[in-house]
Amino acid sequence: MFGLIGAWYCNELYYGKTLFPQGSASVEGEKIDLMLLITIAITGVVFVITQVLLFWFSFKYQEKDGQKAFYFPHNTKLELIWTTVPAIFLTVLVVFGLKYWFKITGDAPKDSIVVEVTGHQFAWEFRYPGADKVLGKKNYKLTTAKNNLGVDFADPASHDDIHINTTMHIPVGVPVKMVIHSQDVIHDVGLPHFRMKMDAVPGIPTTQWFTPNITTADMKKKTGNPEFNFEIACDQLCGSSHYAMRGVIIVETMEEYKKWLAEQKSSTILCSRTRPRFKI
Amino acid sequence: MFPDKAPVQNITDSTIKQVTQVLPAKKIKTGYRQVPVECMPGELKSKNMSSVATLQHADVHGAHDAHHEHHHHETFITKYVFSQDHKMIAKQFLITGIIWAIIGGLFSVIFRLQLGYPDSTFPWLEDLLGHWAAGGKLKPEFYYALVTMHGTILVFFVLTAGLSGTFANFLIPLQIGARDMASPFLNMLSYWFFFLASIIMFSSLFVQTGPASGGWTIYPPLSALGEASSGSIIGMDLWLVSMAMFIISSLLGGLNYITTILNMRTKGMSMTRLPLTIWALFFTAVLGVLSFPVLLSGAILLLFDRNLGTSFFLSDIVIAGKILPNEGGSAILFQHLFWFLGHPEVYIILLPAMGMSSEIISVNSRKPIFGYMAMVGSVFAIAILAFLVWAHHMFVTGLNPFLGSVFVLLTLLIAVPSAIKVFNWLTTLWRANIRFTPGMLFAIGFVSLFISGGLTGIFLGNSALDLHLHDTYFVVAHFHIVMGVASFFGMFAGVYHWFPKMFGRYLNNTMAYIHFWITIIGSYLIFWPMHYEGLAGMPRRYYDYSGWSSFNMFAGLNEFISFVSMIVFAAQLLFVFNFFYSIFKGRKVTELNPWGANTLEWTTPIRPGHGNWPGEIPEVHRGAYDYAKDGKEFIPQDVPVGEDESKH
Amino acid sequence: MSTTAIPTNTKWWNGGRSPFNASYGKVMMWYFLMSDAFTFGAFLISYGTIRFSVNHWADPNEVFNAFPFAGHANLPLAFVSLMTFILIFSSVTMVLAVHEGHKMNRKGVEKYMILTILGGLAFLGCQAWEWTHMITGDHAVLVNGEIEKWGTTVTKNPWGPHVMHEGQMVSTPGPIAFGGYFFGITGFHGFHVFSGVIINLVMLIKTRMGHFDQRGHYEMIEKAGLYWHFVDLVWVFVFLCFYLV
Amino acid sequence: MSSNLTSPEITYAPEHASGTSRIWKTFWVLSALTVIELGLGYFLYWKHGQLPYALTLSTKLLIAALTLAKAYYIVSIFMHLGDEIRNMIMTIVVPLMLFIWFIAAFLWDGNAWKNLRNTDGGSRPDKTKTEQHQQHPAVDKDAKK
Repeated sequence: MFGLIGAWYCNELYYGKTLFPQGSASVEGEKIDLMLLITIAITGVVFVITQVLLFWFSFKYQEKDGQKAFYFPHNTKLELIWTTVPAIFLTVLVVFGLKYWFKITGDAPKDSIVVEVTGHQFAWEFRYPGADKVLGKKNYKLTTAKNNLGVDFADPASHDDIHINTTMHIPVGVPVKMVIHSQDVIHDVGLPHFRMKMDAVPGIPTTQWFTPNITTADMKKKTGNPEFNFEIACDQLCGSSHYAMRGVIIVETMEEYKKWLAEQKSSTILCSRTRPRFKI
Repeated sequence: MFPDKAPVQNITDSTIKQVTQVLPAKKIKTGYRQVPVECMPGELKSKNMSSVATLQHADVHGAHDAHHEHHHHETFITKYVFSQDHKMIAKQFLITGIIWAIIGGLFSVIFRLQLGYPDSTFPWLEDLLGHWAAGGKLKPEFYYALVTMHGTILVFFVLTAGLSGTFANFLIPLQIGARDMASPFLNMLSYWFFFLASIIMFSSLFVQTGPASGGWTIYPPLSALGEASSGSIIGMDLWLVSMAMFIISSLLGGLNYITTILNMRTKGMSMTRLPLTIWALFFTAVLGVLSFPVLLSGAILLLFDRNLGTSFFLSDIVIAGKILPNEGGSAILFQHLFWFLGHPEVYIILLPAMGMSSEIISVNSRKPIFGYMAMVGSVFAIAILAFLVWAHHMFVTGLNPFLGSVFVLLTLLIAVPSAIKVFNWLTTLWRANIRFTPGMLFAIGFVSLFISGGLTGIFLGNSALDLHLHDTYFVVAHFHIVMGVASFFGMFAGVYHWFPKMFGRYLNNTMAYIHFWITIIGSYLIFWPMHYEGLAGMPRRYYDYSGWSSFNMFAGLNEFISFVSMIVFAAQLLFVFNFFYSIFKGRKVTELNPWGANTLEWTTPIRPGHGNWPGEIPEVHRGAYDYAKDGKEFIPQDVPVGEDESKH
Repeated sequence: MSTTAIPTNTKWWNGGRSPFNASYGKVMMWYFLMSDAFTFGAFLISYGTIRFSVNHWADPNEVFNAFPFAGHANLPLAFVSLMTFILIFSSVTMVLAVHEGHKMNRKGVEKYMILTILGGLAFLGCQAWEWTHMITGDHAVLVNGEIEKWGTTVTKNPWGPHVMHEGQMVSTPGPIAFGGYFFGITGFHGFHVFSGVIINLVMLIKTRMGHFDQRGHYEMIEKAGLYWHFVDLVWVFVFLCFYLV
Repeated sequence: MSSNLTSPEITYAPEHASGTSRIWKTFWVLSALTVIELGLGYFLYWKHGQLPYALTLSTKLLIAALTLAKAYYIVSIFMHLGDEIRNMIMTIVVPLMLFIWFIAAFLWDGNAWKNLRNTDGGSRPDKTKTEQHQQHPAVDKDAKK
């Protein structure tokens, strides 16, 4: 009983801080929120029933003089009931879960914007494909102090690519597809506001897409916090400064995004040598 | 009570010595040593050849004919140090486990200090940890080392070795009616390999560059490259070598447990009459024997990657400005290998607690466990499913979505046998006559925690939700409740329940009740709020959250959690005090069967000697849960079935 | 050994006896082998996984085509077939030793144990030669536009795809993981063969000293035999994974 | 109890076959299977690059099946598992079924990594599918220099 009151109190106190009241900042995240609520409802009911029964039985059937335990070794009907009922509820959850899972991990829509995200100890870098909409090839063996992503400038597609540190700009309402790389250890692009997450693995590119549905500016108004920013948190232990591996996402309107993109310089200018030499 | 109950006897080692010294009197020319019944001392004379055979069997394993004398002149060394008696080995595992638990718990208190009070300094930390806490503030490197060691120590050294090492060793021979383990010698080796692993792991705490700090899951490349983290230099090699020793220990133990349960049961102890504890320990051992080798393979490959320049787990890496030549390996492959062990491992931790709680709940409810066969079946189902679901720890590693969906399906299937178990426990309590011994309290606490932690597993097993919740505090809360605290509750229940059998004394009840209430309330206060942090997406394994606008609103909550964790830790020290105090000063046990339980261990003398039963091993005539049957309070397993006894 | 002597309606699981009619030692050996099968399984499955994750893999017929004293003759699969037959043959002698043990024939056990040990040593010798040959070999590889001479090691793999270079086909570097897995897995198998030889030597000595005659049975030989056959069994799969496909 | 039991848990003395003919028969079966495997291996070697993919794959699967047959003979006859009672056979064979999912899931994911690498996380078309010679990406880079 005390436990339940405690749980309810706790809920009052912290619900406000869980990001739920803010709503999800992505279209896909809203579905995850919905599923989360359904799961919480189902498990919540089970939780209350079983815990109440557990403590009630413990209280009611304490040892008393003259009380005799009831010999009740098994009952097939009862056992079948509580095998099938959970199985049915779980099937419902699995069906919902997998429907969203396939949608979210499926191919990104054709019109999505591609951004390459690269993690290394302990920062995030981003690369936009530029006007040709194709990312230039990379080869980690070409990495130098200046060309720190190891872009292969022999590939013409790389010449108009745009390379940005720490802060990623994306437009609202358009699917964004991230191609995720890591240069050293496993990192993880954690997007708590968008309800998304994907590991960055050295040697195996991964991918994740989502559709932001609210701009940073609107979110500042909604939360009443002028300092608000969407953050990228590294969610996979990656070394001593893991806790400080922070990236920022600025969601803006399409016009703002296009304007911002036009102001950025392409990678060729950033890199003085086009063919760095490297030996194995 | 029952007429054929053995009277309280003062039979201990001396009687056994007497018995066994007679055995080699006849020199055998061919075949296994056959001991004619005539040469047994009078009280042991028996027409029951099988139990005589099993009796001599026990010491045959320990020593051959020629070494027989040596075996039974026990010195301090052979009795307490290199003991081959399963009960002594169990106590060795338990005490080593308790020492590790104190160390591992202390680590968590230290890093909770950093999390709860990120802006404060604690000068005494510098005295304790030296340069790792210069100026009284923990360094991030050491914070991660503490987190890693906390996980490793508690998962492997406390809740695997300390839990199933203790209770499998102690209970298997006693409850199935065997003189000892199938191979007492390998059993002893199992403990000493564990001891060796402990020494190596402990020594890694003191190396210059610090112990392993890549998390207890030691994902490469972080754990493979010294450049990536100072904990991945010598500390990681020591971690891997220590784990290899640990795996050997757990294999030797597990093989012994399985063989003993299969081959050494006393007459009449069919598999369906085994106490649930034994079933749980049996499947625990099966899980260990089949999954630990896979971790061994992973650890060997990782050692090669670290020291020989191979590319099993490394590919396309630029680190500290250096381009590594490794290509074609896969960092995710290690995670597959790790979790092929790692997932069964959580059941290796949990199943013994389940088994012991079932047993204790039934004994103290004075009622048969509800649905014995369903309980066995669900443990079996859990054990099989445990092998099939490992990749649900890897939903966000770029796992193929279709492969992922199979894992979702298999994972959520586990909820069905778990639900069966929960409902069966509840029904066992229904219309019972419950005695609130400390063991019973902890067993009920186990059920409560198992429900709470199990339900959150449904969230995490569903891959779409895992996208949001993976690697957040939700996960931390989930597994701490369900496999950490719940297993600890099972372990405490077991210790409180079987302490009289282990040491012939009771633990102090007042201290036990204080221990219980602080621990259960404290555990909920620590881990319940963590779910909220997790729902907010707050990542685990962060040294400091103050720089994050998304997570810094939980600073007050973190302080609260840290504060409670210190209280709970103090309560555990109370238990440790109670434990060691009661070994020497506790109230003495004066009756053979203090809990009125049915299982065979209570038919031995109060302090059984080497060989467990001074006379012949009792024959078993019924299942372990005939409580409240036919108006009798309880009917021990060795009581023959009466003529007018009802079938059920 | 036939089991006709055993009544069919025995209640095997009722306790007081082994449900398998086998001693604890033999049961334990079987379960140990099962757990060891998972160690080897994990190695071989890792190897398969990595092989599935790259576009090109070394062609075994090209890598393993040498034979001792045959110079540069191209003899794919020949040497490894010899190794396979050596191991199968030593398995046969082992099972014959077990057979003699059942008949309590000490001389027979000794004879076949010696043959088994010789087979094991011959296999280890072959493996040593093969390793040396691979590590010290020099194969022309096109690296960064220049021809280099490489042996096969855990960090170098000269067995990549072929390209045309100055009018002739040359190899390019292949996936590095090949060497690691080859030396890792055959090495681990070789380690098992080696420990098997040691176990068999101990058994031979114990047989000579008459321990088993005193004990009245040769079950230890049977257990050592289980281990030895397991080593052969693993080789069957190593042979499949590295040399045949 | 008969006197030649090796251990007290054994309640019936196993009868041992007297002849060695079965052992030698197994030896010849194993040798024959190995020779067939080698033959198929040489078939793949001589026809290298000329066979359709499906035929190469099915030959390899056939070799794998032959290997399983060899394993069966070794375990069943040399290791005498076939002579043990059914209980024991089942406890050994059933856990090995775990290997099915173990192998399937691992290889499945390995293949998924290949696709991710070849398409750079799905951001470019997979060239290896159209090229005649499948090449390792690392080699691909080197060859171009």
